[in-house]
Amino acid sequence: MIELTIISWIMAFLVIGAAIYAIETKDLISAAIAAGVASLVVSIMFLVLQAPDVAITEASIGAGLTMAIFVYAIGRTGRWEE
Amino acid sequence: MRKVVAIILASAFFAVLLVSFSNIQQADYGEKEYYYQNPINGSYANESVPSHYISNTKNETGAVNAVTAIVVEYRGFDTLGEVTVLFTAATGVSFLLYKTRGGKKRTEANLILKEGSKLVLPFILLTGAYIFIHGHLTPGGGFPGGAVIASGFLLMMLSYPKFFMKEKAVSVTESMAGITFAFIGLLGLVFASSFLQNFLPLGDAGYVLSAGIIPIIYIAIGFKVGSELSSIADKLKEVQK
Amino acid sequence: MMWPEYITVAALISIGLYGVMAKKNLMKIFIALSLMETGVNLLLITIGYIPGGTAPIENGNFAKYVDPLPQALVLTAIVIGLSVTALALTLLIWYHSKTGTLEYRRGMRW
Amino acid sequence: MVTPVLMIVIPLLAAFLMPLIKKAHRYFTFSILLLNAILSVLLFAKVYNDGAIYETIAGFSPPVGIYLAVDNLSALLALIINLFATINFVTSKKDFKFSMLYLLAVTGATGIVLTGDIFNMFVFFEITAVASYALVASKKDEKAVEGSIKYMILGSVGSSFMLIGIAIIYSQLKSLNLYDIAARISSMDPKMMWLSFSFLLTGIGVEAELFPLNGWVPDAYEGASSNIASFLSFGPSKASIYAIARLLIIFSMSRTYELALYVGIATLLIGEVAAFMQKNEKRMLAYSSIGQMGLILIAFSLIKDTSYAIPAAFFIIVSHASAKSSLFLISGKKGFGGITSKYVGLAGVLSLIGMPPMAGFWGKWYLLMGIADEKMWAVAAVIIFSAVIEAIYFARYLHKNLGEGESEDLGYSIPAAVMVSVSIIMGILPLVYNMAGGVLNA
Repeated sequence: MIELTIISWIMAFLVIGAAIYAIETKDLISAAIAAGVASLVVSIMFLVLQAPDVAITEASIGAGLTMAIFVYAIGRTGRWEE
Repeated sequence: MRKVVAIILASAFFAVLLVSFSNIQQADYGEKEYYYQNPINGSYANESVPSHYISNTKNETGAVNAVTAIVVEYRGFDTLGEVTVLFTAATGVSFLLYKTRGGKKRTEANLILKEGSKLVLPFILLTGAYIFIHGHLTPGGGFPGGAVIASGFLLMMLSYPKFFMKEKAVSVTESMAGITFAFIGLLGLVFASSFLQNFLPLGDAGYVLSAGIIPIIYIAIGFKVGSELSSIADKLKEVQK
Repeated sequence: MMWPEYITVAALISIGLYGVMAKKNLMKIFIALSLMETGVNLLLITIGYIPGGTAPIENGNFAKYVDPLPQALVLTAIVIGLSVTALALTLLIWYHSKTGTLEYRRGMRW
Repeated sequence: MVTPVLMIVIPLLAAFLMPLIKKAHRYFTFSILLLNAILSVLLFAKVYNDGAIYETIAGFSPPVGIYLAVDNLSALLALIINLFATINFVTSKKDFKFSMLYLLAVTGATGIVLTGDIFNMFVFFEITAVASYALVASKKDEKAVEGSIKYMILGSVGSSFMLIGIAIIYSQLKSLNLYDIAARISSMDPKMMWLSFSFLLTGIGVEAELFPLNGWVPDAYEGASSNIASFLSFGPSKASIYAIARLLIIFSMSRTYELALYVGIATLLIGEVAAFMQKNEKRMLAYSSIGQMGLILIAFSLIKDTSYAIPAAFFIIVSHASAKSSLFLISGKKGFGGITSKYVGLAGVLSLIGMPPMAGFWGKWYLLMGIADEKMWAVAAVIIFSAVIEAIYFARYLHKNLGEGESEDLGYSIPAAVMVSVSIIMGILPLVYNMAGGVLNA
């Protein structure tokens, strides 16, 4: 079980790091992609937590489509903060 | 100044959340303290809500996947509401972005991407359909299936800048799927005793043609979600002025 | 105790809240909100997890299953989150095409 | 056969059908709303005679499945929401997508009032909220979109908080049914109970315009077109304050009632003082709405102490829903130009201040009676103080508008007159009822 715990910690730090990067970067496209990465890693966490239905949904809707529409919208507005 | 206050507040919130989560026990849901009380007649049951789902899914709904059984049968009303939220959002998006479509030029994608996506599209659509048809047997179901279908169209939008969803076809699909869902619910009210109740034979659990109304509803949801997500992506795509 | 998951949840929610409070760019605020929603979804799934349980799909041999109800709730919550995000982005595109900016102006504060 | 689920499913089905029958959409929507109002009258009659209705959905007994729980007050609120929605819809002039969104928003508000399951309530909250965001922005100018974005940011934070509250309750009780939760809430760790209550109050408080979560209110009301501002003041806000009342009954601790009382007093004072300082008319009406929501919350927070609380809350809800919505409806034009809008303005203001032949009078009367029973003189002083402020700024409002104004738009002022008449009828009925020797108990 110790391997799984280590993997969980690694994923937790990945998610938190991606989230902080998404908030702090000035480039909105990278921010959207970082948020998508956080979402994707969370979907792997769902898989580890024995929720395959949710993992599939989160990976396709939460990470994929949300990121896509964010990128579209940023393309239509402006890429840089401030 | 604003940032400092925000950091302090957010860290305080972080601490509160952690302290409260440390009180949550990862307890087995079958324990006695979770036994529910029937709100209509006030009698106590000798099981908790989740253990009812685990032990009765197969013989009450005919589905193998308990999550699907909950999403479509036990809490089907939530799902109807959820589909409605997505429908509302899709309506709102097309209502507000009605006149912004125009012809801003974009660079054409290269040949391999164009031909490749044409080749791949049917397989993506087929995969999506497979996912939502087998929702009661395997992980998946209407929502991811619909999202896969939408991602197929998204690929087409990426490789062909002039590719647009046919607005009429999309809106007819989403309306028909929504009507199917609500209408099957009403049939439950007519043929059985309450809204969304199953009125079809359950069949043998484990086969595609089983579980009563679950596959029908999931197919409707798949079509609805697929058409709505692709229309949202289509409307938000980069074309303006 | 499932510390990695709970810490992730708390961090995602408070980072999202920080973004909403501190950032001035509207697009950034909605990115923060979507992070917050992800955190809440993870919270629900973690609550339903039982150590040693398997996914709630009947597989013949009698085993301990994790709680299926939170998973059903999260399926609903994910789709709702996407709907709100889509509508929000529409409004932002609209706002940008009128004013040419996504930053708060004087009238947009509270 | 009247079953409450029809009041939710028929409008949903109609909204799904709308893209296929684009042409007659206004008549269609109107008739569906009217049908819903009639259904809610029948439902109220049935509940009044036979007691509360519990309708299971999908045929599974409640905590396992979802159910609708309808008692007197929720049937009445469903009636108020659907009746006013029907009258208000007459003023809509937009295309079929607007009708769809309007129908969906009304359905969501009805669902919040009728459902007996906390997660189902969340889903209906989202339906109303998403539809309202789009409706506020439907005027398609800068202010409207700005107000809608603000509403959306706070609303999304609120819905996340509500979901956290639900998750905490679920982790302790493994149940989502409101009555099951109420029955077993005492077995919950008090710390966790407080946490979940405060998360839920914060989440719903955004929609219910409570202090300090109401930053969106003035902007959204100012930006939205007048019939949508009117809709916001009788639809989502009333449904969500009722949801808070249900929460208070579930948690049922004296400390939670106290917290609600303080929040209510703060909301009342802040709203009325801000309305007093305001120059812009629509913003003034919006802040005054906040004040009235505080008043309703105060009434609900006394629910355990005094039997006057429910009638008081009911009459304030009726008075505010009819009077404020009609005032918003005629706020599109400057001044009260014609006789109809003069009538609307006068009657609406009288009802909001709480003058005798109006529903608002009975609301404040029962509220003060209840407070006097409990000897909470400080609260009574606050309410009277706020009523005085209210009277001053509404006098200013009337003085400014009763003179000459733009010629009125009868398409708006006649529905407004019908709405405000409800307040007068509800004001006279208890008078007749009391004279006949009946005692009012809701």
